[in-house]
Amino acid sequence: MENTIAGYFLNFPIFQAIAETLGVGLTAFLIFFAFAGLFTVILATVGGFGTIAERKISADLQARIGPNRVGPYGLFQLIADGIKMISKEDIMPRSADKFLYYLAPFLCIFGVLCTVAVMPFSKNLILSDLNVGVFYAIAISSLVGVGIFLGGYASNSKWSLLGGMRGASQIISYEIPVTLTIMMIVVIAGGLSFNTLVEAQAGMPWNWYIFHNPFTFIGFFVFFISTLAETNRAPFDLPEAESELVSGYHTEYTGIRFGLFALAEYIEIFVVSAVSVSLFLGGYQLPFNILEGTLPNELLQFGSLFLKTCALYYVVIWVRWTFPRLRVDQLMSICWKYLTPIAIFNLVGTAIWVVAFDGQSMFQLFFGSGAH
Amino acid sequence: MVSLQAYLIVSLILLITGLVIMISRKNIVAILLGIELILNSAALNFVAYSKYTTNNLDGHIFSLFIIVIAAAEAAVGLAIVIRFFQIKETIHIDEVSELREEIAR
Amino acid sequence: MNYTISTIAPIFLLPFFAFVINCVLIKKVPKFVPWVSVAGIVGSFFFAAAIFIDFFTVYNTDYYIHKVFNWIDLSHGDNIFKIDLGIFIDNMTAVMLLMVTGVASLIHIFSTWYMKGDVRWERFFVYLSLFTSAMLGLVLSDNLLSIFMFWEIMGFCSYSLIGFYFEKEEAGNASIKAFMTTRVGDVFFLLGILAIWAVVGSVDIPSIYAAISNGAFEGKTVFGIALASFAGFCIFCGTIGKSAQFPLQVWLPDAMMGPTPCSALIHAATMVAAGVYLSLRMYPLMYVGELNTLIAYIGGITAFGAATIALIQKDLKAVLAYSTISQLGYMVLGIGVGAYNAAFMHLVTHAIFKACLFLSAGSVIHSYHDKYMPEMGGLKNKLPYTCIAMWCCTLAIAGVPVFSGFVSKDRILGDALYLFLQTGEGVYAIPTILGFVGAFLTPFYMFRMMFLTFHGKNRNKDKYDHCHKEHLTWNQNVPLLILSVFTLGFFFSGSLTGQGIISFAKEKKEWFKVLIEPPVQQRLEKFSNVTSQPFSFEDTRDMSVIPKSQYLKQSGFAGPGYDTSAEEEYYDEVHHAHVLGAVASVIIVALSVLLAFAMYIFGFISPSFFYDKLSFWVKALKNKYYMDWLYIDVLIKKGLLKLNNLLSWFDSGIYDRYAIDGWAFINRQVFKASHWFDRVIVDSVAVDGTAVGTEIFSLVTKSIQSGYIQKYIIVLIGAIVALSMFLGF
Amino acid sequence: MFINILFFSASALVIASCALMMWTKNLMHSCVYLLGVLIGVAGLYLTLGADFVAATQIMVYVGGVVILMLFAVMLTGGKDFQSKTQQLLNLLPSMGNKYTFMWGGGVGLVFAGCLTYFFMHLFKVIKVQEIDNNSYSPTIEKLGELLVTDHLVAFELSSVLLLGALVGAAIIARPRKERPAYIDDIEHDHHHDEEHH
Repeated sequence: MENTIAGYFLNFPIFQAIAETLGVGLTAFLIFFAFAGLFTVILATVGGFGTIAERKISADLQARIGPNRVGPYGLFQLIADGIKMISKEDIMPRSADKFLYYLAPFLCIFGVLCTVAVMPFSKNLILSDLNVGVFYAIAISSLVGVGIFLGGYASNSKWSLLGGMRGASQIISYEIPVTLTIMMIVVIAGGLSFNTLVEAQAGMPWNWYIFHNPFTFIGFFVFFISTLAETNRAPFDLPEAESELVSGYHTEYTGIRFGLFALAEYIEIFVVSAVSVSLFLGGYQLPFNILEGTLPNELLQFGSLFLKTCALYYVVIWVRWTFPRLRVDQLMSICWKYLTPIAIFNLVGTAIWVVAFDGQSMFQLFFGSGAH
Repeated sequence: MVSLQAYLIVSLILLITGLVIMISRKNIVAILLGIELILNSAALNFVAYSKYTTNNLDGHIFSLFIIVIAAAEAAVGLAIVIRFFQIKETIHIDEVSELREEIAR
Repeated sequence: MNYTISTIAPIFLLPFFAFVINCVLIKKVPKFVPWVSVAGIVGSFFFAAAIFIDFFTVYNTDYYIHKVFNWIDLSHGDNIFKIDLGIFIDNMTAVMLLMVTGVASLIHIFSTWYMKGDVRWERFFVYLSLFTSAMLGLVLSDNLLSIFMFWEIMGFCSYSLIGFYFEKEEAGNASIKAFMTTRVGDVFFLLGILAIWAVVGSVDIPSIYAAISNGAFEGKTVFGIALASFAGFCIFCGTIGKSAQFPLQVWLPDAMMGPTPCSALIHAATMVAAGVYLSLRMYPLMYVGELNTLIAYIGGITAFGAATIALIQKDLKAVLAYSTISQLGYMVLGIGVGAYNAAFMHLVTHAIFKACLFLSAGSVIHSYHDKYMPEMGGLKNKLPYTCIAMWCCTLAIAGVPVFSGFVSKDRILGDALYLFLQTGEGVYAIPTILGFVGAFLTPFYMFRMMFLTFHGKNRNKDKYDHCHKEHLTWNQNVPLLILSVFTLGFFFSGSLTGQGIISFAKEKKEWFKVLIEPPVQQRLEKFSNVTSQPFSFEDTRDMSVIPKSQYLKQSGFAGPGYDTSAEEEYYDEVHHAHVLGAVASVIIVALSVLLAFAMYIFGFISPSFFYDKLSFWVKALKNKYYMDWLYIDVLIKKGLLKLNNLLSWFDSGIYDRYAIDGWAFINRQVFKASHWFDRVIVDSVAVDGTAVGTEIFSLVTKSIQSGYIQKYIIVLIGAIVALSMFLGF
Repeated sequence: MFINILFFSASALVIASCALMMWTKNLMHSCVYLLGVLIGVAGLYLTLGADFVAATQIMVYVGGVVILMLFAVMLTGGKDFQSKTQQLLNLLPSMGNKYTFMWGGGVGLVFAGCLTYFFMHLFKVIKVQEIDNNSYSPTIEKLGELLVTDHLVAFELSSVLLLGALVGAAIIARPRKERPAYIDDIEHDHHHDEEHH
C-alpha cells in the first residue's frame, strides 16, 4: 500500500483522524473506492471529449469547421450527445440472443475500466501498484475482445457477425507483438509493475526508454501500430468498417448500449496511449523535481502524463483521417509476417544489449554515466 | 481466515461439474468446456496445497504449466473439432466412434 | 617457443583444410582452388619455419617433443587394448618439416604456372593438398600406425596423380603398376608393425626406442629368425616399395606419366624420401636386427643399376627418374654403412636439387612441347634462367665440390670406404665399389642430359622457333632459382667444401652433424623411462644425456666426421678414409665430366662407338635389365595366372560342386521334413487354435469397447472409485 | 476480512457459473458462463496470494481459450443442432437429455461421495499448517527464478509443446483443396442406400 493512492492520502492528518475511528483498512478502502469512482467519471468525460476531439480534428484536417453550435467552439456537444444517447429508444432485434446482447457492451467497458486500476497517473496517484501491473493490464484488456465478439454474435446479423469475428481475430493476433514489445521493456526495467517501469525513466527525455537503444526505438513504433489495431482504430478499423459492414459489430445497437461501445473505444484509446507513454515516453516523469513529495508535484506529474497522452491521442486521430483502410489479409500479414518477427528481433536484440552493455542506454554509453 | 477445506470444496464442485458436463453433453465443444473446468480444479488444488502445506511455489509452477497445457489442448482440440466438422458436418460425440468394430445394433 | 596444439597442428591441418575446402570449392568456384592450396601450404611453411628456428636456437642433440592423444581405448579391467596417436618432433623432424613445406610451397607455386589451363587442373591442386597434408602428418606422427595411415594416403595420391591424364592408357596402366608394386612393400610393412606390436605392446617411436634400449628384442625369434631381424626386414621392405629400391623399383620410371610438378613433389622430393625417412626412424631396429649388410647391398645395387639405365635414356624425365632411383640407392647405402647423418643429409639435399631439376624439366617440356632429348639442343638461348637453375642442380647431383651433392654423397661414400677399410671384410667391398662406379656414371649422364638439352645445335627447327624466349616470371622460374640457391653446400656443412676450409658461422657451422645424430644405444637411454600415457607432454629442452665424445667411443658404427678431438686415433682413421674418398670422388667426377665433354661437346668419341662395342649390355639396359619382362610376363602371366586358373578350377569344380551343392541337397531334404511338420502340427493346431481362442475371447471383450467416449469416462470413473475403495479401506 | 469477502464472492461466482453451465441448453451461454468460472478462479488465486498465476489465468483463458471456444462454437453451429444423419443415437440433442444427465449426475454423485469420504479420512491423518496469509508477498521474482532453475526442462519442453500445438492446430484446421476420397465413398454409399429404401 506504500505507493498507492490510499497510502498517500493516509499520510494526511485529516485522513489519519478518520482512520483512528474507522480503522486503517476501511479508510483505505473508502479512499480507494472514492478515487475509483472519480477516475471512472474522469475517464468517461475524457472519452466524451474524445468524440469531440475526433470531430474537431477531422474537421480541421479536412478544412471544415466541425461542431460549433453547442457551447463555445462546440465544446458542450458531448453533453448534447450524451443526452441524446440516453434518451434514445433501446432496440433489440427479435432473433437476438438476449442475454449476450445485454452482456457484450458491459464486458467491453468493464475490460477497459479495469486497466485503469494499475495506470500510474503520478508517483502516488495510482489505484493499485500491482507487481504484475503491465501483465494485468494486457490480460484484463483482452475482455474487450470477448465483448466485441459476443456483441457481433448476439445481434444475429451478418454485418455484426463478420465485424465481431474480425474484431476478435484482430485483437488476439495483435496481442502478440504488443506483449513481446512490452517484454522488451520489462527486460530492461527488470520488473512488471508500472512504477518500476516509470521510475527508471526519470529525468531528461533522453532517459526515456524509447531512446534507450535502437531496438526500443523500433519497438515504440511496433507497439504504437499494434495498439492502433488493438483498439480497432483506422487504418485497422475492419471490425466497424463503415463502407463494408455498415457499422460492424455494433450495427444493431442503439441508445446507451451503442454509447457504451463508443465510450469504451475512446477510453481505450486514451488508456493505451497512456500505457505507451508510461512504457516509452517517460510516463509521469518530470525533468525536474522541485516540489518533491507535495501535492502540487503530483498534479504536475499528472499533467506531464496527460500532456504526452493527449499528444499521442492527437496522432491516433490524425492517422485515422489520413490513411486508407487495410484489407483483411493485409492486416493479418502485417501482424504475423512483419510486426511479430520485428518484435521478436527487438526482444532478442534488447536482451543482448542488456547483457552486453550492462543495461546502460545509448546516451550513457556515448556520454558516460554523467548523462544520467 | 479461509481454510484449505474451503478451497477443496470449491475445487470439488468444479471437478464434479466438469465431469457431469463431460458425461452428459453430446457436443464435443461442450465436452472441451468440461475438460477446462476439470483442469481448473486441478490447478486450484495445486495452488491451495502450495499455500497450506508445502509453503513453497512449486504448486504455482504446476498450475502455470497446467494453464499452458490447457491452452495447447484447447488449440489442438478445437482444430480437430473444426476439421471433424468439415468432414462429417456434425460434432456429435457419438459420431467419433469409427475405430471400433461395427457391432450389429 | 611454447609448443601447444595450435602451434604444431596447423602444419598438418592447413593443407588438410585446404583440401577439404577445395573439395567444396571445386564444383562452385574452381578458380579459387589453386590459391587456397597455395595459401594452405605457405601458411604451413611459416609454422614449420618457426619450429625449425626454435630447434636451431635450442641446438641440443637430445631435444625432442612428444605429445600423445588417446585415439581408441577398448581396455576393460586388465585387458589393455588402446591405440594412442601423437606428435613426435625431434631435430630430424624439424629439418624434414622445413624441407617438405618449403619444397612443396615452391612446387605449388610452380604448378600454378605449369598446370594453368590444363584439363582438370583444379583437381590437381586438390590432390596436391591432400598429399602434402599426408606427408606432413607422416613426418609429425609419433607411431608406426599413423605413419602407415598417412603412407597409404600418399600412395593413393600418387596413384591418382600418376593416372591424372587417365585418357591415356599408359597413364592408367602406370598408376595401377605403381599402386600394386608399392602394395607389396606395404604388406610387409604392416607385418613389421604387427611384429613390433607383439614385442613392445605399442607402436609409438619412443616406446620402440625404449624397448630397444631395454633389450626387449633380445632372444625373441619368429620362424627361427631373430624377431628384430624379421621386424626390421619387414619395415625395410616398406622402404623398398616406397623408395623404389632394387627389386621393386619398376614403378618409378612409369610414374613419370603424371604431370611434372607432381613428379617433382612426389616421385622425387618427398614421398619417395618418406621410405628412407622411415628407415632412418627405425635405424636402431635395423642394426639390432643386423640388417646393415643387406641394406648396403640393396642400396649399392640400386645406385649402380639405375645409373647405368639412365645412361641411354632419351626422355628428359626418364633420365631424372632413374637418377632419382640411383640417389635413393645412395641414401639406403648410407643407412647400410652407418652413415646415418650423411644419409639424412643426402635426403634433404637431394630433395631440393631433384625438385629443382624436375621443375626445370617441367619448364623445358612446357615451353618446348616435347620431352625427347634428341629433338632438343641449344635451348640455353631460349630458356636462360631454367638453364642456370638446372646447371646448379646438375653440378650438385654430380658431386662437384662446393655444391651440396658433394657434401652429402661423398660423405656416404667416405663412410662406406671407411667401413671397408676398418673391417677389412670383403662383403663391404662390393657396395663400396658399386657406389663409386655409380658416382662415376652420375655426372656423365647428367652432363649428357644437359648437353643434349641446352647446348650444341638445335635438332628440330620448327619446335625451336615456336618456343618463346623465357622471361623472369614469379611462378615459372623464380621458384627454380630459389631452389637452386640452396644447392650450395655450405648451407648444410657450414663450409664451402664440406671439410671446414671456409666457414660461415663459427659456432653452429657443423649444425647438421651436431643436431642429427644416430639413435644408437647410448642415445636411446633417454627414452628408457618413457611411458607415453595419453595426453602426456614431454619437452626435453634442457636435457642432454651423454657428452658426445663418450658416445663416440662406445659406438662402432656411429659414422665419422664428428668433432672428435678426444679420440685422435679414431679421428685419424676416419679422416684418412674421408680424404681418400673425397680425393677419389673428385678424380672420378673429373674423369666423368671430361668423358661427357669429349663425347657431346667436342665430339672426340662418338656415342655410337659404345653402342657398337657394348651392344649386349645396351640391349639389357634398353630393356631395363628385363625386370618388367620378368615381373609381368614371367611372374604374373606365367605364374600367377596359372595359379589363379588352378584355384578357380578348384573353386568351381570341387568346392562349388560337392561342398555347396551337397549342403544344399541336405538342406532341401530337411526342409521337406520340417515343412510337413510346420503345415500339419504348427499351422493347423497351434496357430489356428490360438487364433480361434483369441477370436472367442475377443468376442467377449470387444463388447466393452463400444467406441463411445462417454462410456469410457464412466468406466474410468468407476475404476477410480473401485481402486480408491480397494486402497483406502 | 477483504480476503474473506473476496473468497466468498469469487467462490460464489464460480459455483453459480458452474451451475449455470450445467443448466443451460445454449452452448454459447455455456461458454460465457465458463468465462465467469475462470474469472472466479482467478479471484481465488488472488486470495491464495498467487498474483502471477491469476494474471496468467485471465490472460490465457480470457484472451485465448474462451475466444477460441466461441469461434469453435460459432463455426460448428452454435446452439442445439441435430445430426444430419438421422440415426438412432444421433437423435439425442447434443446438449444432453434426461437420460444422459441421469448418468452424469449419478457418476458425479458417486465420485463426489468417494472423494469426500477419502478426504475426510485424509484430513484426520494429515495436519495442515495454518499459515498467516495476510502477509502479502510478491511471487513473480521467485517464480521466475524457479522457472529457469529447478523447472527449466519443463519450461523449455512447454515451449516446444506450444510450438507443436500451434503448428499442429494450423495444419489440422487448414481447409484442404480436394476432399478426401473416402468422403465421396461414404456419400455414394449413402445415396445408394437411399435409392434402395
